[in-house]
Amino acid sequence: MIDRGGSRRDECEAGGEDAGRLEVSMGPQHPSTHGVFRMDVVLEGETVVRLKPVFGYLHRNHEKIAEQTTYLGSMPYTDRLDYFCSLTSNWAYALAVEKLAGLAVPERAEYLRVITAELTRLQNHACQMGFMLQDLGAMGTPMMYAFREREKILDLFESLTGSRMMCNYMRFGGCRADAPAGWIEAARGVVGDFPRFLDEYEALLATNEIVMARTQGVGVLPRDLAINASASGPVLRASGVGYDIRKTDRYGVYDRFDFRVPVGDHGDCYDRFMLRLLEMRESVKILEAALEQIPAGPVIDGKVKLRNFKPRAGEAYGRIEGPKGEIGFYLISDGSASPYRYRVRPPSLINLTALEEMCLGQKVADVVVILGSIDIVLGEVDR
Amino acid sequence: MERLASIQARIEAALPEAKLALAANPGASGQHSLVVEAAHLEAVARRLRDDPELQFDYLSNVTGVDWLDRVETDKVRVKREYQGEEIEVEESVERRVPGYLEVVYHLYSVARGTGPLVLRVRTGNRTDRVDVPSLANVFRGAELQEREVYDLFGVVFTGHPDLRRLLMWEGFSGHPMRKDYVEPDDYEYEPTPHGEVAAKASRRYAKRGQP
Amino acid sequence: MNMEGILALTGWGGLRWVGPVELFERGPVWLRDWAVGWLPEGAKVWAEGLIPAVAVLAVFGLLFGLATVAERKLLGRIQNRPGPNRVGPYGWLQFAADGVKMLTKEDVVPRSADRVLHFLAPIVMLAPVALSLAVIPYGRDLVAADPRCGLLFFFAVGSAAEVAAFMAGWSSRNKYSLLGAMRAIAQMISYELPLVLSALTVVMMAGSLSLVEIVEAQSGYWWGVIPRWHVMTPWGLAGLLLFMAAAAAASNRAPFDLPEGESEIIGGFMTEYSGFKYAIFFMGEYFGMFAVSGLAVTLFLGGWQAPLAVLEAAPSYGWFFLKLGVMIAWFIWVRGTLPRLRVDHLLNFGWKYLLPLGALNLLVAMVWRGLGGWAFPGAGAVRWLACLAMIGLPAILWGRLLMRSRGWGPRVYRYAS
Amino acid sequence: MLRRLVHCALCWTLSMAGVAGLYILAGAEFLGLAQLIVYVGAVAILIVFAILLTQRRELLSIERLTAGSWVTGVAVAGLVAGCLWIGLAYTRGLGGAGGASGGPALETRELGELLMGRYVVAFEVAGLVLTVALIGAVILALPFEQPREASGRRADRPAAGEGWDARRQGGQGA
Repeated sequence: MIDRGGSRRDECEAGGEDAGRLEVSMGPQHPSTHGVFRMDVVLEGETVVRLKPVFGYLHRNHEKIAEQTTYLGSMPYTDRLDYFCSLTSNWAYALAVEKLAGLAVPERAEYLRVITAELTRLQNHACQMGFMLQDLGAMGTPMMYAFREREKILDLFESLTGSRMMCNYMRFGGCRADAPAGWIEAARGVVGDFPRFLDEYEALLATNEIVMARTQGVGVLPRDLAINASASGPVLRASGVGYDIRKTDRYGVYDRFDFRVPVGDHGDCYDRFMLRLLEMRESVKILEAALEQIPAGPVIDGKVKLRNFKPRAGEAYGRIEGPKGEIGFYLISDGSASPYRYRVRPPSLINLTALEEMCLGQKVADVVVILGSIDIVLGEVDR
Repeated sequence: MERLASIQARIEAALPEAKLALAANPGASGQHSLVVEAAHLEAVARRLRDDPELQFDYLSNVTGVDWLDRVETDKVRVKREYQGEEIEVEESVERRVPGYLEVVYHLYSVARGTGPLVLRVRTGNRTDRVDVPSLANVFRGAELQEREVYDLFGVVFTGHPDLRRLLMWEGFSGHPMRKDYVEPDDYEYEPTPHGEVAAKASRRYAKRGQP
Repeated sequence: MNMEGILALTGWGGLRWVGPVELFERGPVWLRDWAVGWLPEGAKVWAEGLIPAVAVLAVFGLLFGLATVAERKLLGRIQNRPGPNRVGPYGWLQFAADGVKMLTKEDVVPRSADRVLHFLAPIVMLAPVALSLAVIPYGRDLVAADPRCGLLFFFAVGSAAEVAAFMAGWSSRNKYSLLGAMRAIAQMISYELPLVLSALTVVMMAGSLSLVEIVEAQSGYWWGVIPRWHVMTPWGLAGLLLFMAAAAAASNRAPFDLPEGESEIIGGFMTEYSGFKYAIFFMGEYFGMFAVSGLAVTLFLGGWQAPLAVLEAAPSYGWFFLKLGVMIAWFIWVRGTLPRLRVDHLLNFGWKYLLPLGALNLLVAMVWRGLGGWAFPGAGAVRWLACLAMIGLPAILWGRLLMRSRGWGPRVYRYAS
Repeated sequence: MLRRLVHCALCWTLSMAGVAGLYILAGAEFLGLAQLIVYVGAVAILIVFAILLTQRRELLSIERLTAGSWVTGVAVAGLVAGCLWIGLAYTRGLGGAGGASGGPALETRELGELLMGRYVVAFEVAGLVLTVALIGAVILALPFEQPREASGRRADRPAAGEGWDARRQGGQGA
């Protein structure tokens, strides 16, 4: 378009770049790409006219590794997909295997799964909001507030699973261990305190003029495109689609809880930001009910032989509503001890499909905000 | 299965030339699938999306599966002459079943809350007839996932707007998720400027009188 | 030390008995005169210029170190963490460790950089800022230079910072640097205007461009208790707020730190700087913050004047630095609180909001002076409130209107059925 | 010699700062500082910007000077220096009379009163002319053509809110 010929050298000699266009490679060592992620951005002035995401810097072929190990062997690897939400990844994988092998889960384990998944959602959303504010240039303060809350939840995870981030807690047909004594009460305390943090966050940020100016009308993802581009999770719901797998699939025991699905009408960064806040409020409601109702009983089906686990031939796709969106596992079994095909449906990657549409015509400073509002973890994007 | 059959009937009624086949899933999940011929894939997908009764508007998951060439042994009874007399013996005959690459689509309906509908399409073989029409023009969500399948399995999606490798780097040869892929001893090795840098450094050290 | 005072050196080596109040107040001047008195006649004129320069640089150099630690500690408190607490007592010597680290780091210059400009840019950044510290009166008779156009001098030398930012960004041959330089220039040019305009109000009311005279114009008290600082008038209050907003932008401080914008363009024009040069940029930025804070104190907060008559016993420079500290704390607080603006918001804010309000503030100041003749009971309060409404209401309404015209505002969310 | 135009512009800035210094030494403090603000701060940056944003690449580097241009340059420089020297040498009281130490330096206040009193018409007309020039420059700088694709979406992709598929399929889908 404004290609005026001339060699690269001339351009350098002329001092600086083509005045019309500037090609900037954002990443992989950029402070706001949330990991080793690159975007080839073409700018006119500061306006983005082209953006190509480049993936694969963290690729380790997780799927190939899983196809070479046993079913149980890849459970710890799922922790490393989205290292912020290891428990939901665990659950999605366990759910797919349970579908594949036709296993039932004891009720207490279902409750524990709901509790850990919603706690994961709380800490993921809180951190996402903190990171997004960090991308907006808020000097770490919102992030530190979010991390303060996350610490409490990670402490809970630690006492339940023995690990803070790589929890590796779910098993096929249940959970690895029952909650230690006093854990439910501790969780109740954390959940009870959480709304205060949400109120504080909302009061400080939701009506902040700079936050509104920076996020409203920025990175709009229209409803049609959101569905068509397979966006999921808060990104999809911010675009006005009230689609929540917890409601449609009714997996686990989610049908026993009364919660609502907030929906945004604009599909911009502010909607995605606020939606996470509202979702956290609903999660708190689920958690309060689940911690109240949790029954006694075993946490794992004793008949499942985890050591030499060989489901019969067949295939299954299991998905759950992870904090970042629909995380699914597609498994094909050929009757042996390791899956013939193991596929992760990574919400972080697929939510990036429409990244270019969201960024075109915006300023370069908005790109990092849009990326932050999508909420990606590169461990999952690149697998 | 019944629901899938009715979907099949509905699509075949709308698109008479497209022949769908049911593929049963022997496992416990009960997720059976429809096998579509590659030539009609795009039309079928469009129909699935736009049909007011079906409205499978959400392509959740696209993935590839590599089915290797199989050798199946059939037992046949043949008559053989043995020591002058003709007897009937049982013999196993090896039959080579050609392998293929398969692309699996998981469709959901956001409008109706139904799903998953599993759609499968198969390539002609694993070597030269590996092209499948792209669904990126029907479902934008297929864009990155098809690139991934192309990258890791080598399925060529015709009509894809930007078919490049997704996860592996440009210039990488081979498709790592294929079952017969042999890993190189060292992924990391590639010609780097390191040799040049080292040579430069050694020149400099030589000047300073060091080895 | 007896109660009447102590033997002190006054003037050119003379000795006399003075009280402690006078000693602290006049001490720095006497010290200078005493030191100058030892020198031969030809060197005296040089020494009289150099001693204050060295003193200013030393004081602000130390303040720079302390301010970096204070900033980190205060940000830490804002963010629920302790901040630096290892080096020295309560971490207050952290700046020394940082300084040693900075100065011993490798100085990396990109291969394709324009070496000369790359080298000069930090100097061009720091030198004018340090110059602008010369005209600020730190205490009674405690000013390095008092030109007749002190305020103009301040802004004139400050304009070199734009050139420095451009030099740094262009010479680094880095796209992020270039973007940062463009942003820096656009921002500095846009915000110089509101900055000057809000200072102009003071000039108009004080009737002088000399900062010393501006401070003297603010001496005295209303009813003996309320200091006659400019900030105590409606136009002064509005002027201070406008000035601080523009000053934050002019000194690249949050939320206007776009030229550095570390989450967007890495480090802006400083991306390719390391080691000593980076330290100098950093120092220039802090000196700029001190300079505009000092100017704000001088213009609006009464400079070195004490807030109450009884407190005038404390040395005047003490009051100045106390107020300066408050200003710096304000900058740090804002930095810890607000997200960053976007470049087009920034320019809109400068041109569409600060500039009209600055012009309006001039008008308000005129009205204030015009209403000075009122003599009925309660006239002071009516005058005060009328002027405040004249600037305050447009500020609020215009801000609301600008926000609404973009469709920005709180939202209500629905829930899926 | 300096072949990069940016260097030249920066040198020009430097010489303007030098002129400002001369003004100040000559006692015209206000004029000197105004010179610094206007030329060093604003105009220099505008020039540098104009260079950066100019679409004509050939302007950006200057050909190496030939012998002829050297001669011309030196001659012009000498001429200017000579004129200055003659002017200075025949001015009475060079070396102190006009300096900051004394002499009839114009006070800032008087300058302002003159500009707003006796010469107010000229001052305002100059201001008006400059404003007109500014508006003219803005009009000239406005793009003539339709806004390029920079203004928003990629040409082959639909704008926000439109059906994604409809545009891409030429209207047959959705």
